[in-house]
Amino acid sequence: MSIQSNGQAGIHAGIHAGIQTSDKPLGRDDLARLVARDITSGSFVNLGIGQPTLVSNYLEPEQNITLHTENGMLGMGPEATGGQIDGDLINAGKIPVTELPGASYFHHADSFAIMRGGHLDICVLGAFQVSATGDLANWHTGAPDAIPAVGGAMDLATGAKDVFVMMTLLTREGVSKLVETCTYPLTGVGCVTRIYTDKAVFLTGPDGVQVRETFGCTLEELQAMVPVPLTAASAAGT
Amino acid sequence: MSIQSNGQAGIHAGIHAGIQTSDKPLGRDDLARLVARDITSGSFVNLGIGQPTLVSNYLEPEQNITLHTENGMLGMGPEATGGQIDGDLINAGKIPVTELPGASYFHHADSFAIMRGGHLDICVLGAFQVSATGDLANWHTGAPDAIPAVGGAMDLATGAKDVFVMMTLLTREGVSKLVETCTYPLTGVGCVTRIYTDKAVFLTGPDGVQVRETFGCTLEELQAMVPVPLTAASAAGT
Amino acid sequence: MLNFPETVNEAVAGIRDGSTVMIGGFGNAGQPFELIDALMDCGARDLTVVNNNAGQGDQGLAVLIKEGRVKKMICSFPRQSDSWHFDAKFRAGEIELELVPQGNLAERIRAAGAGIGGFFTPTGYGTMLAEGKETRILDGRGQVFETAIHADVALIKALTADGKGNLVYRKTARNFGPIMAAAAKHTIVQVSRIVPTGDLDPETIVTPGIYVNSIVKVA
Amino acid sequence: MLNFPETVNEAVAGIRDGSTVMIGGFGNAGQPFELIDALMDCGARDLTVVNNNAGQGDQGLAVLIKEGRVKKMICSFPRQSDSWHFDAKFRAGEIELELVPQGNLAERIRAAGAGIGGFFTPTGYGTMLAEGKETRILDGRGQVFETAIHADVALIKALTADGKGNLVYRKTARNFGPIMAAAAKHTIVQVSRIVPTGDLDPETIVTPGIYVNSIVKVA
Repeated sequence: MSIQSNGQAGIHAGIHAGIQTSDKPLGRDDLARLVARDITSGSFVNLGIGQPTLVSNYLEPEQNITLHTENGMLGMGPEATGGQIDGDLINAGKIPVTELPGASYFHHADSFAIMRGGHLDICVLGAFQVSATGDLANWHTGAPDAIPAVGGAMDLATGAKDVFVMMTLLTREGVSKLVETCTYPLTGVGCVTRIYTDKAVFLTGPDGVQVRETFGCTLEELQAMVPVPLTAASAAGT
Repeated sequence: MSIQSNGQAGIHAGIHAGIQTSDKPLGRDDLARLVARDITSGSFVNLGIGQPTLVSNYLEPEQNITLHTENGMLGMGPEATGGQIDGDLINAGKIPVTELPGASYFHHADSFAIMRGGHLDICVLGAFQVSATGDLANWHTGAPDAIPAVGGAMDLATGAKDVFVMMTLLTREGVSKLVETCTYPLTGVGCVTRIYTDKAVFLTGPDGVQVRETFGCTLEELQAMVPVPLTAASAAGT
Repeated sequence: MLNFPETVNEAVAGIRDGSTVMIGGFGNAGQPFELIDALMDCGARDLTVVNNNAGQGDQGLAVLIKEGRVKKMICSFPRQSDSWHFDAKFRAGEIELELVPQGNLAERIRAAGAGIGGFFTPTGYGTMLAEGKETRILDGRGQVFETAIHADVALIKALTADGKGNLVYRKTARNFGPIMAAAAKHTIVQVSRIVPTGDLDPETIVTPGIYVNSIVKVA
Repeated sequence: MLNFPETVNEAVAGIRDGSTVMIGGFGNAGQPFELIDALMDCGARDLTVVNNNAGQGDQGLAVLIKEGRVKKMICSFPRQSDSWHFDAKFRAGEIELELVPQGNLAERIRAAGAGIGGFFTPTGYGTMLAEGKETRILDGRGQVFETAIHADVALIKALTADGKGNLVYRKTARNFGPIMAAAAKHTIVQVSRIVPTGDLDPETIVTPGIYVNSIVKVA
């Protein structure tokens, strides 16, 4: 399979003429827009706290996506503003949100049954590290003096049909967060199916790590940053 | 403890001057009235199919008893008649019933969680046999050609705080249904706390089988019918 | 994806031979008679059926059993005064029976929907229905290990659905509907009414649309 | 028996030293602040507290922790930007922490109310939170054994109660309330409104009165 940039400016053109679909790394919002566009219409989705929450800004009404929040709601709308703010209506990040038509409320065991029972099509999570086999580490730095807090991360990682990770590919120190084996404590084993980063979109699965597209680098340049073997994904694999 | 009849006619006088509180065996309705009166006010109660259902006819409104039916309701009212009949509102015996103010509906897992989680104060069940240690057999004759059917009997027997049995003391053949060890397949182990029969009320527990009162027989006459050692209960034991 | 077939026959058309089918209802309340009739018409066989009972009289599930479509029943109360079709098949050795205490049946169905592989419960401990099953003492009581019951398809009845597939039920007809909807890969619901999305109060929805695949209105 | 104390202090008066207390709420939604303050006033200590978090800021549960009333927290997310009182006690070794994935926390609470001694779940499998726990393969997946969490007392907040103790909640303030009400021996509820029995629609009641012991109206 030939790997080459098509030299096209801007983000993803929707046609996999070449694997490099942007001539520069994606910003957080461009990445959120890309994730949003990749979500199949009609899906039930949970967006993790932090960067994944940005995805909701780019979901189109025509996609008919239903958002779940772990604290007991399906049909969550955008963040509440002004007079919409209601202390009894918050998301997992404890931020006031709104309710869309067709919403429903339920208690915590029922809410987690949705997550744990495999009913969510997609969850989007942040990560400290993802391994080549899809292991996820996103809840604990492992530092001996750190106070651990796990929340619903393990339930989402284990329960959703597809787990998408959104993260910068490299730490501030320039170390790849896509690793052979996670050194941070795991959140879930073999659960991640896609990794959206500023530099590339990776697919994880039985065929190893495949690169769907790159942003501002070639596959060869990407391979130089990442300590796991990469192959280019076929268009069908997206 | 002296065991004697007080020779009083009619049913239970409310004072345990003597253990024989009726000069004849109790009919089904008198027995149901007795069970009803023994249910502590404010209790949540499940009445089994058949004879136990009669108890509902004798509960007084002042007792503030809430009836549960396994098919998803608390606050069940009397059997429906005429225009009240609604095919969507039935009891465990599939008989149309009514709804009292303060009723609630829930699905089957939530309904059985009420039973299995130990939240019912009392259930009243029929029985083929009860053992001296409170084992209950009421679901299966054990006949090799019988088609078994268990329904909610095991959940009630195992889950309710108190399990009251209502039955005739003797089979049609004159054999005691209160036995040393059940020969029929068990519904639950050590679960029965009281046995209401036409001839006596028995309390089962760590002190063996105690007789609270007899109907139309002395304790000695009762003992002659029953193959387990009986003692008279103190009034405090009722 | 949620769809709204025009007919019950269209709704059940995808049910294949060998499927495990959960059917809601307790007595007649909540029984999806029209969907069961459509299942009969569609011809699927070698079915494993999960229901509280094993058919009554000469309608619904009883007909499926009579016609030899059901190879196994998982239920709590097969024997009834009018369960003659099941009784005959059972005595003839032509149908398999897994008899489950009703609360274990409900909890095992709920477990499948909630991502619980198995659980320990006191119900059945020390009885012949626990024979051969793992037991242990928990919270000071003998408990029996029971596993989740998954299904390919659930056929249930609700009162009202909205455009998102949210459901509300009516009185004791709710019974197994909500837990079967969650336990099956594909849930087909017959309803009396379909209302515009937003017409159901979000506080009162019993089955969120995430558990529902097909909704068909039955007159 | 259900009662309706006049004040939150009267409602919590029976809570003893060493009790396990479940406290509802996720963030501020559904937190029974007035009941927590009353628990502070009543002086009970050596408490094991079950809550999603471990106190925030300088109010509610955080004050209980600061004052040394809590010997152990069972929670999923203790560390927050404003969890300074818990953080200080934890670093000083003055409070015990049982960290539980949030779904396991909810399911373990639900198990206690539903008469389930323990269950297997995939959540946490292969992670440090499953270390030392029994595991087995069920439904083709590695699963971890988790046990029920029972409590002596639950303190929760609902929107409306009726005279039978039936409860409805409001939006995402429902969260842990219903499952904690069922898991505790004694459930104390603060509500905004008490309405006559019969005023709540039986189809919409979330917590039936069987799970409720004390209801106190909070302005």
